[in-house]
Amino acid sequence: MNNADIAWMLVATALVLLMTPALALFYGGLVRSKNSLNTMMMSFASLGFVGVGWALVGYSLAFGPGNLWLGDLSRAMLRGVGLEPSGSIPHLLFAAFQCTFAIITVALISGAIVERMRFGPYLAFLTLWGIFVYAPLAHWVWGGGWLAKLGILDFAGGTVVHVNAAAAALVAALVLGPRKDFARQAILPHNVPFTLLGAGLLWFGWFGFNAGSALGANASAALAFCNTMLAPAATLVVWILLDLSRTGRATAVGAATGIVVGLVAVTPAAGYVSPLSAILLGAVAAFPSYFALLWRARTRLDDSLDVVAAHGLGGTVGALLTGVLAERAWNGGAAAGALFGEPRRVLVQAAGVVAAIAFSAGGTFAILKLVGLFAPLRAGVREEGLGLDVTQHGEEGYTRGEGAILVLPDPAPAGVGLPAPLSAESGSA
Amino acid sequence: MNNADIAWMLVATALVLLMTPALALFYGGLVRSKNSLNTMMMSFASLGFVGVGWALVGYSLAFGPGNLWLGDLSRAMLRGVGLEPSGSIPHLLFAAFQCTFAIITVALISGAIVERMRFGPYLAFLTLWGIFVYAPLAHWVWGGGWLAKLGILDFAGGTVVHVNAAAAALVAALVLGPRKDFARQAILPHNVPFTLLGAGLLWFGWFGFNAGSALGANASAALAFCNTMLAPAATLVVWILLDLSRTGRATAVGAATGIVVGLVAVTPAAGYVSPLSAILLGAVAAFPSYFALLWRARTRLDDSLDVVAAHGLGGTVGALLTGVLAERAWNGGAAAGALFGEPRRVLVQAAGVVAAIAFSAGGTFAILKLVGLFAPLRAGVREEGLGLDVTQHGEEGYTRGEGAILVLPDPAPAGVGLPAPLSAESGSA
Amino acid sequence: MNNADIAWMLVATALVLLMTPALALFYGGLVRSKNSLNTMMMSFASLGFVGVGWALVGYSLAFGPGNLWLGDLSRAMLRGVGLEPSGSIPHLLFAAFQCTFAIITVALISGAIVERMRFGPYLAFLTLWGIFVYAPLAHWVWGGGWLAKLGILDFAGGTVVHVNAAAAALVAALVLGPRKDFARQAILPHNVPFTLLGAGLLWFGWFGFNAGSALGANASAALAFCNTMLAPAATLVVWILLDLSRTGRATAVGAATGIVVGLVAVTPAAGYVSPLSAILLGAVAAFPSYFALLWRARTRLDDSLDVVAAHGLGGTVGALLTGVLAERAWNGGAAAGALFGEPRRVLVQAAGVVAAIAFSAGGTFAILKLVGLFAPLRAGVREEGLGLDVTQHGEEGYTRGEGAILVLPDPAPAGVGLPAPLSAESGSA
Amino acid sequence: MKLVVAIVRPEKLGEVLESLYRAEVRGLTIHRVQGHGGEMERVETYRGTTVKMDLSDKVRLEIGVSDHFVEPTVKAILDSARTGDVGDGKIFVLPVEKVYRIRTAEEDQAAVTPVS
Amino acid sequence: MKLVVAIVRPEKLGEVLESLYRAEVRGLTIHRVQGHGGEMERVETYRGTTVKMDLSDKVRLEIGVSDHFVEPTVKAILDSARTGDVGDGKIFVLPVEKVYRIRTAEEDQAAVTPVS
Amino acid sequence: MKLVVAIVRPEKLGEVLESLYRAEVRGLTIHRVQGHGGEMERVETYRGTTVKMDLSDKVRLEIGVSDHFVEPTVKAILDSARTGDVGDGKIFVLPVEKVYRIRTAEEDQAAVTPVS
Ligand SMILES: Nc1ncnc2c1ncn2[C@@H]1O[C@H](COP(=O)(O)OP(=O)(O)O)[C@@H](O)[C@H]1O
Ligand SMILES: Nc1ncnc2c1ncn2[C@@H]1O[C@H](COP(=O)(O)OP(=O)(O)O)[C@@H](O)[C@H]1O
Ligand SMILES: Nc1ncnc2c1ncn2[C@@H]1O[C@H](COP(=O)(O)OP(=O)(O)O)[C@@H](O)[C@H]1O
Repeated sequence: MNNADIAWMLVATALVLLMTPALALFYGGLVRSKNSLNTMMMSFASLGFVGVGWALVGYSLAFGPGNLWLGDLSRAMLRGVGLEPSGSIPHLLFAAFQCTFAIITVALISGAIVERMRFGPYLAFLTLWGIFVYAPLAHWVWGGGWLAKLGILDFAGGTVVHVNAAAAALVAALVLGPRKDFARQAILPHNVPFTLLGAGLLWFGWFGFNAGSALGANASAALAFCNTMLAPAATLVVWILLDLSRTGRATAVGAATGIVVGLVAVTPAAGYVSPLSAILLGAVAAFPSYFALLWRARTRLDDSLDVVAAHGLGGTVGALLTGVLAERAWNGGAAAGALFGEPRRVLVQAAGVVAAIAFSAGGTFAILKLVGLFAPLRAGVREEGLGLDVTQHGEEGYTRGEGAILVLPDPAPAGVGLPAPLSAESGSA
Repeated sequence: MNNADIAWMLVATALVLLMTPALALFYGGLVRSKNSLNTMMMSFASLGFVGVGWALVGYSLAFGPGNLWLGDLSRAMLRGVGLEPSGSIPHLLFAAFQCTFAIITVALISGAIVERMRFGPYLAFLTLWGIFVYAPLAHWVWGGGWLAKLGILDFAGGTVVHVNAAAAALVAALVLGPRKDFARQAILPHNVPFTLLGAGLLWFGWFGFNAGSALGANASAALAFCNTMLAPAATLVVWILLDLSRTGRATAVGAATGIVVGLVAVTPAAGYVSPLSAILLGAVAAFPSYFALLWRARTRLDDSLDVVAAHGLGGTVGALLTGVLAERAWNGGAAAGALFGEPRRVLVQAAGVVAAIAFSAGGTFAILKLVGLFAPLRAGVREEGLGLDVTQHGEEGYTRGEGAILVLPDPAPAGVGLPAPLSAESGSA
Repeated sequence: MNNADIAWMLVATALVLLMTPALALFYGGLVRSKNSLNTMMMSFASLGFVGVGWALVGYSLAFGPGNLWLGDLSRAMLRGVGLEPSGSIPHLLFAAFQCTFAIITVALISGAIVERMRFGPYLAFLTLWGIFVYAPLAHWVWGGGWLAKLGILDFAGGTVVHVNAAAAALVAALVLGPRKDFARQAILPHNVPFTLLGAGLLWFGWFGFNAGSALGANASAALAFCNTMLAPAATLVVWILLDLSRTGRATAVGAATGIVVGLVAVTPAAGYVSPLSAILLGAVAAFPSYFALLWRARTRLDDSLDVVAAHGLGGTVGALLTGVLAERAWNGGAAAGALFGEPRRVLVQAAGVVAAIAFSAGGTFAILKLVGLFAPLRAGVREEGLGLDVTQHGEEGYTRGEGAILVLPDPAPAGVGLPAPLSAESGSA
Repeated sequence: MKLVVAIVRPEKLGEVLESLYRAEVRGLTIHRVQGHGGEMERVETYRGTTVKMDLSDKVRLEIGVSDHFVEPTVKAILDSARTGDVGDGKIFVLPVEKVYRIRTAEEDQAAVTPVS
Repeated sequence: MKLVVAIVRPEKLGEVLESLYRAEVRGLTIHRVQGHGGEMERVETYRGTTVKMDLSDKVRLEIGVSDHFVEPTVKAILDSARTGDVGDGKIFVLPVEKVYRIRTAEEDQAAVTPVS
Repeated sequence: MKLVVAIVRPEKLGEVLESLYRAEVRGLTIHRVQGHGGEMERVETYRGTTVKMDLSDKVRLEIGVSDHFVEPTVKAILDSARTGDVGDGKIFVLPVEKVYRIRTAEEDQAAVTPVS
């Protein structure tokens, strides 16, 4: 084991874990204040349910030996996952690092279905999805599955995380249907500074995501790190210029979105392409997402926070361009893209994307339908009107306490009541 | 010295430092907006006063040679604390790491006494407490004191930090007495998204707290890290399920609380127990805190942000379960708990908790009474009504500037006035 | 190459990158809500435009061989900047680390000109400034330029970053002129909790800034780290005491400001002075900035968020005191200050500050005038009245959606419309 | 001159405004209020604290109109703000003694005629 | 029909509402306002900027009542909102010409009678 | 007794308050509102969603004055709130039947006389 690699992977894991609260903030700012808590809780819940699910089953399905399609249950309940080395770090740390990926992937989906899904069914959905959709796909690409054998390049999860989440998001948005106000009323972000801060924290966390995927503090991590800085910078520049050229005004929501798109796009490529290619990739990736966002709003598809446009398209562009721009000189001889002599790469990449979409869409549909058998997925119209914070969580994001009447509980039974203050300070004004 | 250990401990220290602003946010969101700044300042002040106090005196009292009860003053003003190794990292870095623990511990107490304590006396209290309560207790457990000799297991401060802070919180809440509106009016959190973000940042920082307590980038750190991820995840799951089963609605404030409770509970155990035990421990720890929170609100005890229920009970459960679940196979042979052959352990753990409570309660009471001799501790009723932001800090958290009349200062004396703008751009519209 | 140094520098770079969103929050909280997004975007834009500019040209001008005054273009477009070692880390990582410095420096300037500058011209200004002012000055001090030869001590950028940004801020404030409401109406911070959180995140990021400037996980980093903790703690204590002694009330905005001033002041000194000196330096640095802030408000200088008082004075005090307090025993024999035998040091430090001010002021003036030839720099009076969020970005920070009328786009052309929801769940209440 | 004061549901505001524009009402002022009426209370829980929220969010519109305009204005609101559930709100018509348009210091009638 | 408009201290709102319910007032609308009267100003400081805040937070209640209900309503407020210190607020009683209940389009009297 | 209700631009509030103080008006209540009148709409864009914002921020002042005080009060507002651009706002003068000062339960006239 290598101490330095451990040091870096500890940090990287913490950084990826932070991405989920950051996503909660990013998404939370984009919805109406009456749904702010529900939206944030959709991400926070993943920290619990997917985290525990990963330890109990998910890790084994993804990284247990198994076959080309699925890991086995030999690692269930973290059996045999201890402090012995896996590569140059403790096996357990590797499992923890991968756990944070599962958590954030599931949380990403929620962006498509905010402001309308009942929370109980959502919990069931996210737990099942983390185990039955995320884990198998992770196995295909990173756990020695068939896509790995095909030679897919996915440095940090363009396909496993982003394309996967986006396909699920699309299906979930279709299954749930649009919000009642969608395309009828203006639905505006209630706190754009939250969204900007969320984007900033996501970027910060993403360094752990991409550079941590090198699994050590080595040159590959340095390359992935640097690309994770440059690609979104380029996307941001292009996004702002597109905004300016289209309307003359550079939006802050757009800037936050551009950063995320650039981060998504560089995810599969981070450790495979040169820094200059990363800039190019980031710049190119702005276009499809930018115009897809505009186009989506004209359709009946209520992918509310545009998971498909940002993560689906960003992830696809990233995956394909990885197959174009990968350079052996930069990735330690691992692989070359179409531009550098291996045109076949792009096809493998495309196959990966298509497979991920198909599997994820199917699995998502099945899980939603299954959960829907037991309880309605959608909040009622009136609940949607009141907001999901009150109806699902019994709380409001921001209260001033006006007109709130304290429901006095029965006083604690005699004997257990606490003594009156010991002091005479009170009310000394 | 080991470079990699230095790298990790630099990061861990920064992470723990971040916990104090995160706590400020967590607490700040839970109070009424008229007290938001005061509440946040109660944590931020600790960064200054306890930080400096630690360098000047606290570190020496805690980690100076001394006797079983207290360190001596040989390290006061950081004398002899330089770049020479302490373990595998520079001594100074060790002192800095420990400093961040002192800071956050004191800040934790403030949750019990928000919205009513005058700020000047609070500053005196926190400075004294950091030196005369925190430092000795740290010495007992980590500085070679009597609890260390007894063999107490406290990986990252369940007793030193959390039980200690909670005991102080209880006493401070009793000494100060309840807020004037307590149990009379509904006192609601003004910004729950802040609280959620605070919980997210606390979790992030807590990786430094627990895994940093391994004092190096080694297998123990990896174990502590992983447990710090799994235990709160389990607590969160249980908390949400408890909420759902009790009221049908999973609260966001509850989720944030559950995360913190899980983090607290795993703190003493982090490097001693297996990951599966950590999940168990996290799940179990949810129950006492959950019901204590409900029960406390029915009493006259205005431990306003429930420091006792979250940190006191969480810390106690964690400390005891460490004595039950510790496994030599996981902690490098350091210690085994009751379940793994050393039933005596639990008694030592219990002794540690009791000692910490007694000492902390006594010390806190003495310091508050002492400070109270010089100035009233409590804001007046009218100040409480107006809010402590205006009355203690002369500011409001959120202003729109309506009806604010600029008090024009006397213009700066002739000669020092700055030249008018150099430009003719102004007002070019 | 040293793995551990790579691990630390990966983290340090991420930390410094986070400072820019943190600054956005810090600044964003201090302005009126109608300008909150514009203010934040002034920082976020730097992440894109300065980041890309650095990769394409800036890095080469700063760290390319060149002469005493400027680097050459041999490293433009990161030519020759690869994974080969530079010191003990990959060259590319070094370039990335330095990139984050350029980004934050430019963002700092924006504090002086918030709430009135048109966004297009601002983008031009910041891009040019990053290349033509920041890069040369970085070359002088860190790239082997004339100030380096003179023996200037600037551990992490007191002169290159803070004095430089402050001089530019002063000129920009003068060129743009005061806001229309300045000194006429009360202009109050709209969200002080954001500012406090921003200060907390800045402190966190600053550990990367200062301790990262050791370029490795070594004793020098540990010293810089510790000083970055203690100096601002001391400044914070003094600031609060000054507030209390002047008005009896310790302000939260003051606390946030004090933290930043302490961080700025310790920046040039971090790896050169003893921890006790750092405390002293932090305490001393509070005074000039504290009183300058008070004084500035009485003048006609609308350096809106007091970049000069905080970063200019803080940076100057830090630079000079570095020349006084540097100790060979602590900095590995690198240099001694006036107090420790080398009185000449202070003069070199002063020369550095003066040179930085002169160059930065001149360059800033030239760039602003140049940009002003192509487009007016200032928003019109009416735009200023409405707020720059609406007029420059077409958005508001916080909306409730009242009276917002959806502009329905032409429906997407037939055939591309998406199918209606697949489900019958909708509206099941 | 009258002042029409209406309390409506926030989710209906869009429709009410549209309906008012169609009725050629060109000037009005609104703000968020909270109302208590026959609506059900909501229960919220924050840790151990349970509260009944017996105020619901509403929007208050204030519209100065000349006398013969009162009827169509009221009608426009009645038509657009109704859901039929308890909580739809109220309209009050208040007498006004004088109106001024600040921009021109015009009085009465003239003050509420659209600019055009 | 009258409209009772009251400006009260926010910290007294709870008691006022209770007192009104006891007086059988079932419908009302409130919102946050800021008032200036004889209260002391607060001084605030933000860096070098010192400001006098001469507006204090208040809550405004608006209650439509039938004529014979005016007295008990006013009394309920007077009784519950008083602290005796400057700044307790004012009550204005305005004439109302017409009231409509939006849900049913009922007019006047009927419009403010509780549902039940 | 009258109630003077004025809608003004937020950026003019400072001047209006000053002007009122100079006119010896000592008591008033204000709050933020949003108004629609002849002002230009603002267009905002959030990702693919484009909206017209046709409400602008305004401040509403409510001032209870005795009859002979109405004129100077209105004048003070008219003088200070005008910019001459569309959107300056309106003033409504409403009749009031009764006023109470809560602190003392004084009625009418006495209720709006400054404390001094
Ligand atoms: N007497 C009243 N005075 C002022 N506002 C009222 C009055 N009665 C009702 N309202 C307002 O109208 C809203 C709906 O009234 P409510 O009586 O619940 O419904 P409905 O009119 O459908 O019976 C309340 O929330 C409140 O804002
Ligand atoms: N003439 C007035 N018109 C409207 N509101 C008023 C008037 N006078 C006072 N108020 C409101 O009543 C509140 C308290 O009034 P004030 O005169 O300070 O106290 P008191 O009524 O106890 O003398 C003020 O803050 C303001 O909101
Ligand atoms: N009829 C009205 N009733 C209530 N408020 C009105 C009315 N007309 C205008 N207002 C308010 O006055 C503001 C300015 O009115 P507007 O007609 O745009 O300007 P002007 O008075 O300069 O022509 C509006 O934003 C609105 O708040």
